[in-house]
Amino acid sequence: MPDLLLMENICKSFFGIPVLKNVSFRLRHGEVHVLLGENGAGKSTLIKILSGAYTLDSGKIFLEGREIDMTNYNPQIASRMGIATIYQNFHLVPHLTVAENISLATFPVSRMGFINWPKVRAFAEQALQKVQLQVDPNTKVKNLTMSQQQMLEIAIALVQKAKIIIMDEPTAAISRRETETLFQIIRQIKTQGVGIIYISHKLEEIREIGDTITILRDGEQVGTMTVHEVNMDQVVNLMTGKEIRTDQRIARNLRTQEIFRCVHLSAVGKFDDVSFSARDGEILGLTGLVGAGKTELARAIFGVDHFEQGEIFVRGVRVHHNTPRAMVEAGVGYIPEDRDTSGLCLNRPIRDNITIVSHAKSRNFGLNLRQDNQAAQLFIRRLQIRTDSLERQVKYLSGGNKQKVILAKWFQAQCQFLILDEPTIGIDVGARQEIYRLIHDFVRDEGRGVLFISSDLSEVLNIADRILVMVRGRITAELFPDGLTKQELLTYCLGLRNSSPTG
Amino acid sequence: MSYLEMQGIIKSFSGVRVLNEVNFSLNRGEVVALLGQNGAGKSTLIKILSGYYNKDGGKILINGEEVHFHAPSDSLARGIRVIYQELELFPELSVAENIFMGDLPTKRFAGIPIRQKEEIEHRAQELLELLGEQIDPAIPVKKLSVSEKQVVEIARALAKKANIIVMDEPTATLSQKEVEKLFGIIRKLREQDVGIIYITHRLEEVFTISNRVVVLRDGKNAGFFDTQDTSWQELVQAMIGRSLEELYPRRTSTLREDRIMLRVDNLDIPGLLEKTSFELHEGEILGIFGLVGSGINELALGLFGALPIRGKIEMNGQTISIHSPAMAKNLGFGLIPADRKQEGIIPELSVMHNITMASLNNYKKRGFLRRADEKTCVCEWVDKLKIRLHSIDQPIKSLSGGNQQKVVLARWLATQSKILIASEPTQGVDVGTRVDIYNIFDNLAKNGLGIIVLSSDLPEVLALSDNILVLEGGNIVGRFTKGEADEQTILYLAMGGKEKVAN
Amino acid sequence: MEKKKSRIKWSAVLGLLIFYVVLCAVFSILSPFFLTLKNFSNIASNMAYIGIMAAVQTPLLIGGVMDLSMGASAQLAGVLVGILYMGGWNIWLATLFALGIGLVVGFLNAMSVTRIGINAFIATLGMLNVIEGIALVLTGGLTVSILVPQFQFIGMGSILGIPFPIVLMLSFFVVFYILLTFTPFGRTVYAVGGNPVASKLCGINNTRVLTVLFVLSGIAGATSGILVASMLGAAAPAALSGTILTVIASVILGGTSLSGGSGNIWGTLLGVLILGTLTNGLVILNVSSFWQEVTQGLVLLAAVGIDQIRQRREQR
Amino acid sequence: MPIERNFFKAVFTFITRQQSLSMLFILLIMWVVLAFLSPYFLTINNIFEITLQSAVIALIAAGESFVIFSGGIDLSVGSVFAFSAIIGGLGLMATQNIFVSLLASLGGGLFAGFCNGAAIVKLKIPPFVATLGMMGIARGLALILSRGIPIYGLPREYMWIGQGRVFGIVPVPTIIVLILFTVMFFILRNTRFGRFTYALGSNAEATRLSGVKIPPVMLGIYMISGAFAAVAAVIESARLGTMQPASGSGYELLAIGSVFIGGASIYGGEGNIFASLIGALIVTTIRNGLNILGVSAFYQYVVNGLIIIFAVAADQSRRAR
Repeated sequence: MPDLLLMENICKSFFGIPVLKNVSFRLRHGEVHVLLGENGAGKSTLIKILSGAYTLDSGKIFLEGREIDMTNYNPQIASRMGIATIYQNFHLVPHLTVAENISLATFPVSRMGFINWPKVRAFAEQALQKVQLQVDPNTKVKNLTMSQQQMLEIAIALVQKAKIIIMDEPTAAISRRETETLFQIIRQIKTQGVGIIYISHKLEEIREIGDTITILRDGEQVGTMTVHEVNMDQVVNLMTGKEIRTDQRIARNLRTQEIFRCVHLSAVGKFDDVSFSARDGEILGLTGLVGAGKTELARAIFGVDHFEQGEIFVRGVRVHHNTPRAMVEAGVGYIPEDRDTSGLCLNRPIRDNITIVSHAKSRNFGLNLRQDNQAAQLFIRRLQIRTDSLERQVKYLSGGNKQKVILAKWFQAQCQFLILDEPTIGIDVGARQEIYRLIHDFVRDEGRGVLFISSDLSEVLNIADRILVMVRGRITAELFPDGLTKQELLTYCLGLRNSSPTG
Repeated sequence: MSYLEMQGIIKSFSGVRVLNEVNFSLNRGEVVALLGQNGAGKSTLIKILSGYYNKDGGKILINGEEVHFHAPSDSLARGIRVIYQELELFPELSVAENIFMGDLPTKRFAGIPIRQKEEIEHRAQELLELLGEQIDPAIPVKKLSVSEKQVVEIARALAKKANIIVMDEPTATLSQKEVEKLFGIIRKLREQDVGIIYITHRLEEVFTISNRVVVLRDGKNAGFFDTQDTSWQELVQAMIGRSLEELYPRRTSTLREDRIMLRVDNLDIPGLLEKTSFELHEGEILGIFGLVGSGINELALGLFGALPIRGKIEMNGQTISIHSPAMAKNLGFGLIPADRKQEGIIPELSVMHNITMASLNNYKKRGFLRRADEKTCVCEWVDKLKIRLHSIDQPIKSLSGGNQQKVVLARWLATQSKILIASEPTQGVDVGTRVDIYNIFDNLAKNGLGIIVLSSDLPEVLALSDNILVLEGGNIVGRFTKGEADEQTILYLAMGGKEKVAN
Repeated sequence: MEKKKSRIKWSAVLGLLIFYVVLCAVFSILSPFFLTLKNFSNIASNMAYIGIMAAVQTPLLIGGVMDLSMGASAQLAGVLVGILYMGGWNIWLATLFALGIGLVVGFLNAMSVTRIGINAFIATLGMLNVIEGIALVLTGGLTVSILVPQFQFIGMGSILGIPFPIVLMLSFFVVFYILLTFTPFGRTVYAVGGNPVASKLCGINNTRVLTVLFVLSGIAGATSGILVASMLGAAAPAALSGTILTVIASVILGGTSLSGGSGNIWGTLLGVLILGTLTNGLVILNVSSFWQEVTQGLVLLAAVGIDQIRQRREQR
Repeated sequence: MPIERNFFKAVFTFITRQQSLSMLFILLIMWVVLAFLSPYFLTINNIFEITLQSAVIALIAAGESFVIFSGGIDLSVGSVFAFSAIIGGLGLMATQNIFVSLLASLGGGLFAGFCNGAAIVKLKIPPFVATLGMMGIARGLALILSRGIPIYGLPREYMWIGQGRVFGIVPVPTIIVLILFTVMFFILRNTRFGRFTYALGSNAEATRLSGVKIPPVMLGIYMISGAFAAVAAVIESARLGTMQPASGSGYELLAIGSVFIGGASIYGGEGNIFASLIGALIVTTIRNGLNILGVSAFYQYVVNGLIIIFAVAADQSRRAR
């Protein structure tokens, strides 16, 4: 008997950035296959390809041994072929009844063209029984609890004769007890030969319900194993990738051309005689204790505050006016430490925030709303900003997504040198990884560089190609992260040691 | 017997000992580096040596003979010369005039007769040549570079027949090349049989130039070393009192098992926190660890009445209800909020007003504030917590982050809080102050306060707490006593893992 | 550092004082009638009702809020006294009632700001319309005369030779100075304006502080309305509608920040006096009264503009 | 029946989701109620009368909308209104040419707006204070230039702007309002200037750090505000046949009230210019309705005030949800 589903060598990139690299995935009948990975690892992209929301670049998909023709593949075809997706936010019509929702796709119609209500009802009862959901088919869906709605979705999938059910974090919104019920159902539908792709972060659940695990990291498949043969410790390691640091450094392609240079910058009481240069393709780390003058330096470079002496060159051309405006025109971007107070227009739509820099640079009077929308859409997808609409006001986004919007705004304006001041402060661990990845992707393109400012020593050690240490307003050391320990770096930050900085 | 001997020097400011039986010695022709963190007492020691401060106890011997310095002039007369960071030169006068400033007869002060001028210029030239410097003694000092000014200061010291020269961070404003030149001069001075006390932060310099090292810490001697026989690790350990691996202080207090101060039973904050229960004993530091977004912040705010809570709270055996911060305050709670800028300080107001903001009623008499009482109390706390400031009337926004945090801490100590809730107490605080805060916590616990530290800094929680709770997704997922907690398990739980990691 | 900071605070008041002295000097050179005790007591008496309102507006602005309805409360209070007296009430009872209404207005403002959470500017803007309307409705838009000798004392009488309006105004300033500087309440006002979240987490009851301020503001508004009614012997329903902007202008002129958290009540007094003296001096010089508005506007702009430039320079 | 309740609830949530919609709803309810109360209200003539009466406030509110969307406030519009009327009047007296007069009015408004903008951008004076100062200056200048005497004797062509009717029924001011609001709507929505106006109101620092040149935007905003005050002044002068130096006092509060009734946020960054039009219509309808019902016109202040408070309170509670 052929496998229920086989996805082979799936590749997918968005705008030249690969998000899935040769991923293969196999699902057997009656198997719960867990898809694991940090945010941005490519899980959802893989799922969306399977459900027809995205097209793939290359690779093959076989359903029960038959290759699916991917040229015209779309969500309708996917659902007709028996691939059902149960998303975190349910795709139910809240104002309709349970029965109506169940029959929504295939409303049974009498010969006269009227809806056959008894049949709808019978159909519904049959479906509800499959998931042992005891609700009145005439209740409105919006009156159901979260878990009931979820069960209902599963029921709908089952009556539509789904062979594969994809569950995207199904337990995120329901209580522990409801989770138990869900697991019971899952076990039951497994016996009917349905394959389940289960996405979750909760290792505990995976133990309980999963049969097989596939782990994705940075779009690559880093392991597939059965649940009882793995050690959860190992899973965590694979997911977070302890080697992520070396990965990043190997992947990066340092070019020799200088992209940014500042010479003898001084501002009384803030920093003194700061000179450094950054190369094309480089992530230049700047660290130091709180109060060492890092933020002041960044603000002065970008022209937010004034400095008394010194010169700034971008790609060898001196920037004469020390204002944010001039820096933006020269291709420099700045992401301030306090996102909400100086990085974002909180009650403006995401779209306006993403496109503001390119509008600032443009000289037209009017603007083309459609182009704006397209540009915003592109970056929302590319940076995987989690939002339901590009009109959503930024204040409703999470910290990580807000930071992505700021990144998007500079990416969109094709900024070449980006100054990031504590870009991951107040951002949770998962989103942090995504931000690192985005920064990493940014410098991969020719002609771009990053100044990464952070007080978090391990962060700097992980991401930077070269580290400048600032102590009381002066750059006292230039270090390379290879072989450097956190302790050593700390001694530099405390000003206990210094090494001669570059001019 | 050395040329200069300082024995058992004691100095207190408003009851706080800043120097505690410090010994120091110096021979002629020797460079002794005086090393210590900010606030270790270096500058106080120097100011006693130079006669600016009177010592409270101890002896100063020069050439075996006890001396008493009542004013700077006494010290100068003994050939002790201090070269401060801010140079004390007269910019309009010539180099030669500056060098011989004190020796110029007063009548020549306004217009110097030409022959005299030539004479002093000649003598100045000789002195400068002795130091290997080419500076025209006739030009005004304001035309010199910083390092040249320093040379003039040194020449002035030599002209005064100084036997001991104290250099207070002489390289702070110099470039690498100028530093080398300075070292050359210091070597020459050594040949002239001058004893040099060299104050610095930089270990590299210590190894280059000094013969011996004296380390101060918290106003006490922390070590005497011969430069040849020591390593920088050893010096660092002496300076910060612990090896770099453990920046955290050892707890000296223990909780009292029998005295439960606070019992929290099934605390709920709808949507944010579920069924949280714990106990706090007298003298206990309870650490609550959680990642960003785990609910630690909300727990802190909820306990302090700033978020609506449900559940039972008992304090000293009596059931209490907390509906507002004002109520919490009256019950003896104090809160150090996580977001210092937004929730902690009132930026425009003075340090004093910020400290007394929560305890205004303590200084009230017939409805009016007794500002003298207020001031006394503030000064007391400023000294006790070693808050570094110029004046208690200075606006709090001009302090460093660490000192601002101490002010917030002082605010609650001034209200005589019994239970201190500290949310991320060391976020954005520099290393030195961090250690101070830990020590303060330890001291408070010793005095019977109950302290709840909610933090996302795991080493901090591990080092500080008697008991540790782990919070994840609004639930307590782990409880540990000090001994049984290990970093890996806690982190694993905090990230949503459910079972103990193997190994 | 610390010295520099306190210098900034005082230099604002000092600058105003110097400006005021220069202003007086110029006017006394230009006109012999200006520099007389009588004239100065005139200036102060005429500005007394503005001063009273400004004295309370200052802590409001320090507390981070603003009361635009003050002038309207004044108007309503004057009208109420007149109408009630005509309706046969005892004049003092009527006065007391008017003060009570001021209190109620203040309380309503406080409720909509603290309980509903409406921005103070809008809440009091709405209230301004409401009470102005009520005053117009009550009188039908006509002026009510109140000619009662003992009532006239408030506006015309004097204590120890000092006109009563001046006494009243100065006592407001002194009381609020003491309140702001020497009482816990005053301290909390600065905290609430400086950082409301932090002050709440200090255990300060922000709602109560603002409520007290608004109630005081309503009472002060009513007081100055009664004062004006007594001075004129009549109350007109639209007489005081524009005064609120003069009040706010004099507070800002005195160096109180619009963003809350800092301010000085003596600066406000100087601001009131400067605006009053300017008007008086121009009248004495026979300059068209039309110029008064222009000069007042220019003085306000100049004062705040110079202050801004100075602050920016200090920051460098 | 539960279904019906649900239906109303759904409609209610839909309407209350957007303040501008709920205000439109309130306006319609007002009209319906007034139509029941008085047979005169819902006549074509009276409806046009309302649009005519609201034109002046609506235009000032349009300019004020720009300022409030950008996070500022313009208290000077009432005085600038009188100032530009008088400038126009003087121009007319001097040349007897209507176009010169119109240009003079517009120039006066633009100039006042420019001064406001310059004071805010260059001297960094907060908008509240800058326009408070301008309020006194513009009023004083209007009085000085006219010597306090109203200007009479406008030519019939000029009066047509305020009194004329297209097709014999649609008042000219109504048409002007519709055209200008549409233009401004597109400027806010489809130009960089409009985008920056909102961005400035939402977060000026972030906007500056995005490389936007703030001074020209700021100047533009306040000049638009001044220009609209001038246009409103022309229409009122033309309607009344006179230019008065004391006119327009208190209009700033009516206009600001209209914008807030329309649902703009006091902190800037949000708002719809047509919502301000609805706000102005509500304010005018109250006055017109009270007139028709024979109630003292003074009540309109009370109702106005209450509407401002309730509109913002409703907005507040919605945001809190």
